[in-house]
Amino acid sequence: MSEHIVSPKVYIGIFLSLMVLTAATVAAAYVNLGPFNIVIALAIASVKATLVVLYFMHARYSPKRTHMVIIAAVFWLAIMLALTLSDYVTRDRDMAANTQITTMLRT
Amino acid sequence: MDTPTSTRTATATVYKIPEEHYLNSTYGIRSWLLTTDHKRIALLYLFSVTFFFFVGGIFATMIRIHLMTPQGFLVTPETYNKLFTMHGVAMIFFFLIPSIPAVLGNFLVPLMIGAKDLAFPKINLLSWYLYILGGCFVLYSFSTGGLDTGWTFYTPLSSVYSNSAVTPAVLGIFINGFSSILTGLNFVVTIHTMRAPGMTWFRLPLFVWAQYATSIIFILGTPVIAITLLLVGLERMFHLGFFNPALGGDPILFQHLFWFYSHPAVYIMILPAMGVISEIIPTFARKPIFGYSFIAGSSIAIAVIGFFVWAHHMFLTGESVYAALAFSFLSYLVAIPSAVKVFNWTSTLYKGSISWDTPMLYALGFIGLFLIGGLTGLFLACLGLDIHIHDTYFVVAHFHYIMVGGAVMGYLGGIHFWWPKISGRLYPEFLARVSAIILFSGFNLTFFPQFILGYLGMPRRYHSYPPEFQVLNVMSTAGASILALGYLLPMIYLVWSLKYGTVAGPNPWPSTGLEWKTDSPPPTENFLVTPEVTWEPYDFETRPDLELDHIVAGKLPAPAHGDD
Amino acid sequence: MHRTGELYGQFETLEQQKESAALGMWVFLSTEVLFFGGLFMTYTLNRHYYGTAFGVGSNTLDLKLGGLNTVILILSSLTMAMSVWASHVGKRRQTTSFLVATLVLGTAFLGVKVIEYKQKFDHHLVPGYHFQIDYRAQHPAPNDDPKEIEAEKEELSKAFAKDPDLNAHAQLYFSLYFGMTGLHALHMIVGAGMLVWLIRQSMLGRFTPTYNTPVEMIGLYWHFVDIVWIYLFPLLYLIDRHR
Amino acid sequence: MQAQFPLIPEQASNFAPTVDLLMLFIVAICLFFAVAITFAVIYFFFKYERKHQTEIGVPIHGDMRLETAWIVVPLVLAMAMFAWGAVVYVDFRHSPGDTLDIYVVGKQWMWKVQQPNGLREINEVHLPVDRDVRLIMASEDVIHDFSVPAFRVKMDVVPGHYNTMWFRPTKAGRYRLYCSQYCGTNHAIMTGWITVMEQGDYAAWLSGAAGAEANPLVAGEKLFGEKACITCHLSDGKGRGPSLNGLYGKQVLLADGRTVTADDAYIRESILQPNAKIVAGYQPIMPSFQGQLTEEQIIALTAYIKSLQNEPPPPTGAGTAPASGKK
Repeated sequence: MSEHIVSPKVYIGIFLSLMVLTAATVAAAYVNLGPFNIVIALAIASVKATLVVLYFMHARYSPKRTHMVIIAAVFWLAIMLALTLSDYVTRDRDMAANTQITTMLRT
Repeated sequence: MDTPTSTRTATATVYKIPEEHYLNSTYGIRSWLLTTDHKRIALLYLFSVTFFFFVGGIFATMIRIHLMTPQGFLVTPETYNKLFTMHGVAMIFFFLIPSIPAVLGNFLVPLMIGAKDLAFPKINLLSWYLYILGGCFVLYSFSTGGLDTGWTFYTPLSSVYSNSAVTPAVLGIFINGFSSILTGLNFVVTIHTMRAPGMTWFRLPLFVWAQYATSIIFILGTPVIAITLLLVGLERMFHLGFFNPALGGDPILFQHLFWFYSHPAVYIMILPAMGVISEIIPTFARKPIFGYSFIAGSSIAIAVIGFFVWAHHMFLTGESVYAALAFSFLSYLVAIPSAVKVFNWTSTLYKGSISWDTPMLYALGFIGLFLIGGLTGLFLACLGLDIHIHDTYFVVAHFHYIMVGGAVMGYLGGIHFWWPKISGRLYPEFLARVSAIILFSGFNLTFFPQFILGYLGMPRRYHSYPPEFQVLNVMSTAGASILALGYLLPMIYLVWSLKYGTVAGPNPWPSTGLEWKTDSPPPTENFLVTPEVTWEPYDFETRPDLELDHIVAGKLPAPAHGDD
Repeated sequence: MHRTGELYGQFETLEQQKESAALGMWVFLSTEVLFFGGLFMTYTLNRHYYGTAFGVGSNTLDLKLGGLNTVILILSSLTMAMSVWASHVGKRRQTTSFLVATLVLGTAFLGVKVIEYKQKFDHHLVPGYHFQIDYRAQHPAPNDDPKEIEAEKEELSKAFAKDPDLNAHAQLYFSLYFGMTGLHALHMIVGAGMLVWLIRQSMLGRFTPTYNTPVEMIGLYWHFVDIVWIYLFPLLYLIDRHR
Repeated sequence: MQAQFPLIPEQASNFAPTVDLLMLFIVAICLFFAVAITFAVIYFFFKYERKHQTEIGVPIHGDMRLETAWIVVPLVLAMAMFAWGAVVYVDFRHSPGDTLDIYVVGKQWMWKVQQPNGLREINEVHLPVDRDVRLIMASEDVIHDFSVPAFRVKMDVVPGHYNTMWFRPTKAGRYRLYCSQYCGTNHAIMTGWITVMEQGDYAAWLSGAAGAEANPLVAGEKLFGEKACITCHLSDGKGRGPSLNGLYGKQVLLADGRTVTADDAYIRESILQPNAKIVAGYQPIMPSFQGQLTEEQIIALTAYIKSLQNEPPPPTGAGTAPASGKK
C-alpha cells in the first residue's frame, strides 16, 4: 500500500461537499419530479458514497486489487438487483384482474 | 527432503517419520482447540465434517430404506419429511460446502504457495468455532422437533406453516455462513499476499486457482443467504411479512435471494473438487496439465457466470418468460467452462505415463460421474424439458451426480492423494482401490435409476409413491447399501494406516507441487527455509529433485494390473 | 504463530502484513455490501409494489432527527479520517482525541436513533400484532398539533383509498425500516466497541507512523457504516416528502 | 396400462411428443459426448499405462486450436438446445385464444377444481380430449405445483399469484396428477387423477353430473365439496371445524358446557344456524347456509354426513382414490 498521506484540508473539503449534497438531497425530495425523485436521491447518495470511498477510505491511493474488490462488490450487488428485478418488471400481470378465482379462494 | 530423515539404498528407500512435525510439536487438548496452525485446523474440520457426513448419511439410509415399498414402511410422513430435510441441511451446509475448502484447502493452500500459514490464523480458528456453533444450533433443531421445510426453506411453508424447529436451524446456518465467509476471506488474502518468491499467478497449482474461485463465491454469495435466512427467522419470531403473501410479502423473492447464493453454492462444492482432479491427473499421468490457463480461467469463469444463472430453479414459479429465457441462456453458458475442463483433463492423459493408483481411480470416477451430472444439467437448463422434469427425481439424480459423484469423489480422491502428507503414512493401496470401485458402482446403481424415475414423473420429496415405481426404487436402495460400504471402508483403513501404514516420505507419488517439497507430515511452520519457486507447474522434465528413478517404499509392484 | 514486535509470525515483512490487513478489510466490506444487499433487494421490490404505503410510512419519520443523524454520522467519518491522518503523521494525542470525538458522535447517533425508535413504539408503528398505521391519527397526544393530525388523517384516508391493504403494506415498510436501521445500528455498536479498544491502545501509545494498521482498518469499517447510512437516509426518510 | 419397464410415461397431450423429441435430441448429443470421452479416457488409461518406474509423459502444454474447438462446438450445440427448449417453453407459457378454463386451487393437501359451469371436483379433473385447456391456479397457503407427467406439464401454484398453464389432452384415459412442489406433511398424498373423456362424454358428464344427485349420498358428497364444507371439516380433525367422521349419533360437547346428540335436527341446525351450538374447542366462524341450500340438498348433506361412520383415516398411499370419502 502506498503511504499516501491525505492532508486534513482535503478531508474538510470532502466533509463540506457531503454536507452540501445532504442538503441538496433533502431539498430535491420536496420537489415533485415523479419517478425522477428516486433517481436523483440515489444519484446524490452515490456521489456521496464515492467521495467517502475515494478520500475518507483512501481508495484513490490504494493498490489495484482494492479497486477490484470495490468493483466486484458493486458489480455483484448490481447483478442481484438487476437480474431479480428483470423477472418482476417483465411479468405478465393480466391475471391479477381475474376475479373468479378470487371468489373461489374465499369460499 | 530438506532434512536428512531418509536413508536410501540403490533400489528402495526406507523413510522415517520426522522427529518433530505439526502433529507432535505440542500436546494436549488445549493445543488443538486453541491452535492457529492451519494444518491442525484442517484436521479439526476433517473430524467435524466427517461427523456431519455420518449424521447426514444416517438420514439418507433411513430415507432409502423407507422408500423400498410404495407405501413406505419405516416412518410416518412427518418423520420422512424431517429426514430428507435434515439430510439436506447436514450434507449441504455442514459437509459439502466446508468439506474440500475447509479441510484440504486449509491444509494445502499455504503449503502449495509456500507460506507459513494463512494470512489470519486466528480468524481461521474463529471460522472453525463458528462452524461448530452453527452446527450446535442445527443439531439442537434436529433433536428438538426436527426440521421439515426441505433444505430450501421455501416460504411461506418455512416461515408460517411449519411447526418444526426452523428458527434455530436458520440461525445455525446463518452463523455457519460467517464461517464460510471468513474462510474465503482468508484464502483470498493469503493467495494475494503470501505467495513465496517465484510463485507467480500462473505458477499457482490449479487447486489454488479453484480455491480462489470458490472463495469469491463464499465472499459474495454467502452474505445473501445469511441475511435471507435471518429474515425468515425474524418472520417466524416477530410475525413479520417479508416473504409472507398474507402480509403483502412475496414468496418468490425469497427464492430469488435463496438461489442467488444456493446455486453458486453448487460451484462451491464442485470447483474445489475440480481443483483436486487437476492436481491428481498430471501427477499420475506424469505430464503437464493440458491447457493450464484454460483450466485456471474456467474456474474463475464458473465462479462468475455461476452468479448469473440462479433463476433456472424457478422456471415454473410464474417467473417472467423473458427472465426465464435469459436465465436459461446464461445457464448454458456456464456449461462451457465445465466442458473445457473435462476436455483438458482427457487430453492430459494423451501420451502420459499413467499409473492406476487410487487417487487416479477416483479421478477417473470423478470424470465419469461428473460427466453424467454435468450433461444432465443441460436437460434441466433446457426450458422446454424443465417443464416436465422440474422437481422430479431427475433433479435429485442430477444433483447427487454433481454433489456426491463429483464433490465427494473429488474429496475422497484428495484425501487419498494428500493422506501421506497429512499423516506421513500411506493407506493400504489394494483396499483403497477396491473401495473406490465399490463407491463408483454403488453410486451408479443408487442414482442412475432415479433419472428414469424422474422422467416417468415421480416427484421429489414423496414419502409414498405409486406402485409402478417400486422396481427402480428398490434398485436405488440396493445401490445405497453398496455405497454405504464404500464410505465405511476408507474410514476404517485410513484410521488403521495412521499407525500401521507404510511411512510415505516427503513425496511418494512423486508430484511436482510445493507441498511435496517439505516433510510428511510437515513441520508447524511448513517450510524450514522459505522456498523459492523456479519451475513451471506440473513440469516433470526439468525436475531431477523428484528422483523418479528410485522405487518408493511400500507401494504395490508397478505397473499394476488386474484389480480393475 | 509467534509475534515478534509488530510483526506476526506468518508474515515475512511489515509491508506484507499491512497489505494483507487492508485487503482483508476490503474483502470483508464487500461481504457486508452483499449482506445489506439482501435487505436492499427486499426493500426495492416492496417499494415497487407498495409505493403508496411506503410513502405514508416514510412521512411518519422525523426528518429533522434523520437529518441530524446524517450530519452527525458524516461528521464522525471526518473525525475518523482525521485520526487516521494524525496517526500517520505521528500525532499521538490528536489521534486519541479524534478517536474519542468519533466515539462521542457515534454514541450521539445511537442516542438519536433510540429517540426515534421510542416514537415509533409510542405510535404503534412497530411491526407485530399491535401495528396500526393510523394509531397516531386516531389517538393524538394532547400536545400534538391538531392541524398536523388533520393533515395526517387526510393523507391516510387518501392512501387507504388507493391501497385498502395499507396497514399490512405499511407494516412491511416498518419491518424494513427496523430491519435496515437496526442492522445498521448493530454495526455502529460493534464499531463503537472497537473504537473503545482503539482509544485504549492509542492512549498506551501503540500507534506509530509505521504501525497504525488497526486505526486504518477500523476507520475503513466506520466509513463503510457511514456509506450505508448515506443510502438509508434518502431511501427511508425521503420517499414522498413532496405531497 | 404400459409395458413392464417403460422409460417414458404415456403421451397424452400435445406437449408430450414435443418434449419427448426434445429429450431425445439432448440425449443423443449428450450420449455422443459421454461415450466419446469415456472411451477416450479408458483408451488412454490402457494405451499409455506406465511401462517403467522412471517414465514420464510427453510434455504437451496445450493447443490453441483444440481449445477453441471445444469452446465453440459445445457452445453451438448448447445454443441449439437452448433455442429448441425456448420455443417449447414460450409455447407452453402462452395459451392460445379459445381455451376451456378450469380453475384450480391448491391447499394443504388437496386440489380443488372448478369446471367452467361451476361444477366442483376435489383431486379429480375431468377434461375433454382434443380441446385446449387452460388451468388458472392459485394457492390458499403454501406453494404447490400441479404436475401431470403424462401431459409433460407442470406449474407452481403460488399464494398471492395467479399462474396459468395450458395443454391439449390428446388421448382419453386416466392420468396421475401430483403435487410436485414440497408443501408440508402430506405432500405425497396431494395427488389425484385427470380423466380425459371424449368430447361428447365430457359434455354429458358436465350436465349429467346433476343427474347423479338423484342418489342423496352421491349428491351430498358432491355438495360437501362444492359448498366447501370439506375445507374446514377435515376428516382428520385438524381443520378449522370439527371432523364429521363418525359424528352421527354421538354425544357432542359444546363450548358452553352442554352436550347434545348429533341427530338429523342438530345437523340441520348446524348448517343453517352454525352459531347456535358451537362445538367445544372451535371458533364460531362458520357462515350460515340459510337460503343457500334447498331442503333436498340439506337432506343429501345429512345423508352424506351419516355415511361418514368409521371412515378410515385418509389413505397414505399416493395415487389411491381421492380422499373425499369414496366408498
